[in-house]
Amino acid sequence: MAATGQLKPNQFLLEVAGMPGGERITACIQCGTCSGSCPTSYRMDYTPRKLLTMVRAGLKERVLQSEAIWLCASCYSCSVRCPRGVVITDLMYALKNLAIQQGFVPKKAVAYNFYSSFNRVVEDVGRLNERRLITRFALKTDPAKLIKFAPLGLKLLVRGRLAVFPPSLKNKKEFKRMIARGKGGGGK
Amino acid sequence: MQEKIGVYICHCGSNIAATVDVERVAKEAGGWDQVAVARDYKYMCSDPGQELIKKDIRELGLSRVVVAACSPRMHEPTFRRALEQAGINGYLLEMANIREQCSWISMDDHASTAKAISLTRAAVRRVVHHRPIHEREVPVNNATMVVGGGISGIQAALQIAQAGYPVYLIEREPSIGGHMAKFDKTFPTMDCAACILTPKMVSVNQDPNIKLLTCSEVVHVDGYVGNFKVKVKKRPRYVEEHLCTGCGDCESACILKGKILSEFDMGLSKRSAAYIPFPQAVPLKAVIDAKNCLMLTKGKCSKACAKACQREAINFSQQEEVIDLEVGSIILATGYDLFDPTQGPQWGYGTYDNVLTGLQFERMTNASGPTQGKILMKDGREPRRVAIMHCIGSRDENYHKHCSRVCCMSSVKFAHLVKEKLDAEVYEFYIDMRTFGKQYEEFYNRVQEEGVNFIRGKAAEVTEIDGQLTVRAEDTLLGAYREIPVDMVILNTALVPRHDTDKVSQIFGVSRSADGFFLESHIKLDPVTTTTDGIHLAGCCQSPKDIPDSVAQGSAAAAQSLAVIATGKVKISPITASIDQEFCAGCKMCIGGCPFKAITFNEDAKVSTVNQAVCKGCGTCGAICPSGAIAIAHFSDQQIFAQIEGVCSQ
Amino acid sequence: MRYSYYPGCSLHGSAVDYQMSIQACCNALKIMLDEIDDWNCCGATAAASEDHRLATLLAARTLAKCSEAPYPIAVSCNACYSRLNQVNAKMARYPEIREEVTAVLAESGLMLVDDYRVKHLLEIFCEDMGLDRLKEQVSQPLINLKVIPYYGCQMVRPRAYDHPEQPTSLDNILTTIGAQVLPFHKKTKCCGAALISTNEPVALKLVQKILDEASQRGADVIAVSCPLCQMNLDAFQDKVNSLFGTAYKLPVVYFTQLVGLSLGISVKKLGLDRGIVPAMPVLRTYL
Amino acid sequence: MAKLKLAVYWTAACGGCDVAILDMNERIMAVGDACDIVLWPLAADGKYHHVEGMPDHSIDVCLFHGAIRNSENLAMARLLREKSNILVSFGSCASLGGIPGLANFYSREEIFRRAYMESESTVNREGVFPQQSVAVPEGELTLPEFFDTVYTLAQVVPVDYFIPGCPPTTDQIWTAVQAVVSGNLPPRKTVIAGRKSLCDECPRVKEEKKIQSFKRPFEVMVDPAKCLIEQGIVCCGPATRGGCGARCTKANMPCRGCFGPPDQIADQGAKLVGALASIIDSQDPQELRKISHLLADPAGIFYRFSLADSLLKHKRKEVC
Repeated sequence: MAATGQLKPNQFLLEVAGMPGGERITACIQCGTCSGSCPTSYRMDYTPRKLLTMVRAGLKERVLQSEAIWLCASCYSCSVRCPRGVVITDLMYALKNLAIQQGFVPKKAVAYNFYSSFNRVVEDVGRLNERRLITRFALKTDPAKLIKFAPLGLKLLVRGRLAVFPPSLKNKKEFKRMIARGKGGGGK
Repeated sequence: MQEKIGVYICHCGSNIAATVDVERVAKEAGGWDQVAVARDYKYMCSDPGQELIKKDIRELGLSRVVVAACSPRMHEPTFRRALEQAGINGYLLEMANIREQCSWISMDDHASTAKAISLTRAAVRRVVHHRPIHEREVPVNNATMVVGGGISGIQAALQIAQAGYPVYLIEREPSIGGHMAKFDKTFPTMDCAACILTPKMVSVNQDPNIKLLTCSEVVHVDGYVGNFKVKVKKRPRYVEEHLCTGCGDCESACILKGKILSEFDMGLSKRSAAYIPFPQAVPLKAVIDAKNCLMLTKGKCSKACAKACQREAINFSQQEEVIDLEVGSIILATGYDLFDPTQGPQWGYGTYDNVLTGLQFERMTNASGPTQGKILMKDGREPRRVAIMHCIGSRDENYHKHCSRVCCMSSVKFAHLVKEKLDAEVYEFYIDMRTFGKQYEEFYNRVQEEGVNFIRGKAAEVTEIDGQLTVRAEDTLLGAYREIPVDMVILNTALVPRHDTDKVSQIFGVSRSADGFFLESHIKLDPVTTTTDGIHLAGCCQSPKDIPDSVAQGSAAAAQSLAVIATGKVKISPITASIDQEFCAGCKMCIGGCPFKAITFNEDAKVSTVNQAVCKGCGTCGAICPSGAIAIAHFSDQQIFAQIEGVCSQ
Repeated sequence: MRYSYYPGCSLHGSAVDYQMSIQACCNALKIMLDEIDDWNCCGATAAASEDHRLATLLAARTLAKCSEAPYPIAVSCNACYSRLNQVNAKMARYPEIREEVTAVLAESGLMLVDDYRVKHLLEIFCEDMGLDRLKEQVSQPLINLKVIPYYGCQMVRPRAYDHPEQPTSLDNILTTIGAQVLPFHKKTKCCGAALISTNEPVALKLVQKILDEASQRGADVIAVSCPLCQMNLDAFQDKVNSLFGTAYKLPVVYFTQLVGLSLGISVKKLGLDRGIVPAMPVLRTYL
Repeated sequence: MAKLKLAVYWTAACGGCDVAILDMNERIMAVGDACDIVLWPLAADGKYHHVEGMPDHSIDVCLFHGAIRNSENLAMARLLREKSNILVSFGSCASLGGIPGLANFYSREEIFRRAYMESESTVNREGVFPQQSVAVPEGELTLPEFFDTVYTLAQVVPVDYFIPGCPPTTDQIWTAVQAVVSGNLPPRKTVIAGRKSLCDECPRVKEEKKIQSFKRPFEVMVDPAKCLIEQGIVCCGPATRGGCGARCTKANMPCRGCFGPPDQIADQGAKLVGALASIIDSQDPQELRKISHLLADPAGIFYRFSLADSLLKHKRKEVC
């Protein structure tokens, strides 16, 4: 027998629709233009279109644990072509935010660790320091990466493309304080 | 003077009563000055509702009536009639709109009720100042002008002509036939388009009641229902129609033969500068293309066409002429344009040779088309795999939001034609399959059985992978991304409003809906008339349609025009402006302000006067007149001030 | 012409050659770039992926640093351009977020104005300066140099100055300096820069497709307008070759390096000797 | 026949109306022959108690000029109404509010601040403002109450006839005097002036109107034969009652509207705005805005004499 009990509002849908970029999720007509435009959808466990309909079905765990959201390259092809004006790229960002905030990402997940290493370096000195990023990222995931990166690093160094004295902000303390005040609950 | 006013508050089912406390409105109104009775009722517009008013007029001797209900556009005529049936002038009525402007726009019961009371009070204050006024009747010109000679215009013209009345059929192109003349087969029965269209085109030519003007465009419309005055600009054909036999000798002789892209073949073939538009053209007369003809552009040519013409029909000195027509009603059947797919480079049109539009494919499969009906790639080979893409420019906020209605069926038709003519794989990419018409679903089922691959997913992109044309899409039923290699792509493009719809809407004084097509009076109950009396719509200028619907609307528009003719006269609203000669000081401010050119100046009396037959009662002149000499019947300052006071007082 | 200039982190690091060529070109073309005082990282895709508040704040802080300058903001990196532009638009669209950010910035003595004009260098060259003026300055037209114009994604999407599918600004600049611009379908296809550290195989496949069409079309060089595209297409060519068994050897240069060359600026000043795949062999004829 | 008893009184006005009476030249003698002047502060002395002592309806005709600005004006209006058989609202100030009525664009507080604090010639370091009552060693001194709003005479007491004009023409005054003396009176409430708007008697040639810009008279070489509005000059004639003989437009100056609107117009300024706005020759909103900004002081132009008597009446009060 079909479910006849009291209908629960789809909290997950409300949550996603409430994030910046999530507003138009209910406008999707499931045409698949996004997936057809996406350069990485061929590798996704769920295509972008399917993720949208899964959010609308309230399948929170499956969506936030999917690999697909981490394969988005932020190229916005889907967003400019969507016939219903859904900014799918921003929706992907929203899903990644939720996945991190609510602990759906495995500790060793590569993408998550790269983003968080990047952000911690930026939060620390205000600008990106490529050497610190690689070091931090490798230690979090696989220290062997350091060795793999070495040849490229060397080539860049020889061509003067690795900063010897990486730049940082004048008033780092003030910057850090501001970031701590303004950022959300995601990055710890 | 003391009036006896009856006030009637309508529930409109729950449309009004759900947010407005109608009983309270009636109770309040009952206590107002000069109100003899105030009632609320479930449906005022129903027969018992109207009967209630009539009974009160007869029994209580009401002298004025206020109905608080929907927009006056909806039911003002209904209640006016009720008043007249009860023996008092229909213009002693005032409506308060407590639905569209009140109950529908608020969820707040308290505020809605308060507003409904205010609006009703305003109507009561105003109605006191109403005076009986009378509609006038003017005779009707029994000729009709049909603008556009596509299938719906042809249908409308033929029906009116059959009824025995004169018709002017105005066509911009050198031949009538419209888009349908370019088609190969028509769904769902797969009749040949020419076989069913040509007889009608020939009838147009032969019917003595139809005067066909080709190469012509309407440039100005004046007047009003029953009595329109129209100016038509007729471009020169450079061929004397009464001499030309359509033999085609000029076409063969033209030194530009095979040099100019044929618009009829959608650029897939080339023609001469002197040419016959297509073999079944009506009128079957040659025309000279003024944009390309060397004689007409450069003044230098050996004039091989003129020499070849044995009837000496070619006349380079023809000039543009302006023809004045007088007609009683007008049918707009100006059709549609097809969306230009180069707006979306991702579809590859204009980039890749073998990406065609649907209309190009129609020409290609047509036996009289550029390839004699063979489906061929640019290199002359037959395609082994063909993709058909739906919704190109339709259902897309980046281009046009509306569904073009015909593309699902024409796409299925294309698939069938490919299957019929070639041993090829067909992939059809759709969002939703909308086959809603009579025998349409059956046709879809038949083509499914022919082995067409229907893929539910909009094709996102046409690209080249390793030299192979490839369609990228998601098969949404599989939930998988796919790249499908094909040899040919057919883009089924949106039906969009004509590029010059804006200009045409201004000439005829008709409005447009949000999608850009012409706006009908009522989307459901009056899809053929416009808000301008006597101007009717037929075919795709109102919204995208297939052939059966276009024909049906052509007939419906003809019926509307015949109804105007049949009565022999039209009623003209008495709500018009008039100028009090006592007060007009002759400053001439009003004259330029009238959008209908209804005001003229009497140089002897030094005063302006309004032509009542032309005046639409818009009120512009009344607002302009600085000396207060212009009054609009039913909208005097007194009436308006009383209404404002009614809204503002507590 | 004067701008508040936002170089972005890469231009002080791995894209120092882009920075050198921008400086040299803009000096020659009388475009004044005032580097924004104490600017910070735009957050790129990383901040937005983890925490939209952090991402907004990072871009907003840099925007706020420009509040008092009356000039438009010039950006050289596609990703930075996209971030600043989008956060600028977001401030207008979401009043609650704007309020939040305004409060945090205020504590550091910064304030936001209503709307910032954020412009990519390509727009500045094509619209503000105008290509006629560039043409007048060209002393060494790059005749016969076959160039692929590669825009990448974030320069043109989601909504920006040029067409999101088939942009033309870079084409026009390259044509103006005398180069032969090759038709290129993958002008705006993603190079996978955002994935190169997180999913290398997927990213390399994207790089390979771009290099493939470029080499099939017979390109001498690929011209880019973004440090991330440059790094991805240039530094990872070796890896692509070993993974796909190909032998691409396509120099990937910044458009400003080519413009500089056409203006007669020296190789050293343009950093043209700093590419991983050396560009000098094909460019030598234009010195 | 006994001589008619005539009173002339002056409230918020410039006094020009009195001068207009004197301007009748030798005809003033005829007035003197026909009337006993019982009150005329300009020409003869008179005190409040003299008027108060008159029996009711003992004055045959009272020419009352000036607007009602303060409590003294109001008291005199009421008093003279009681004492007079025929009360004539004389001149634009009494009939329409006139120039004093333009003060209705400001509140009493704003007027006092400007007059007693901010005006360039004022030094008032202590910030002293007029008080209605002040105690001095000699006793209490009082001043009339200054109202927040300027009223027309007809707004405070019933009026029998109106003679508009700033000032009324001598011909109008003579017509009125003749009517009273002969006892051949028009219906009550009649405005003694023209019925149509000024354009009717203005001799300038009028064409269909389209204007590209607004100009002030000194900015153009005025064509003496052509309608001024067609030359871009804002002329209030179209919405102003005629009867003055178009003296201004005949002298190449635009009508300023001193006769007020003809009977059938409710609001002179609004009518002028509506009329002029619809003859600007442009469809472009930006251009329209630009052209309309060429009008210097639109409120002052369109409501110069009629603000107090208009539908607008007063500056909008801030309601919170």
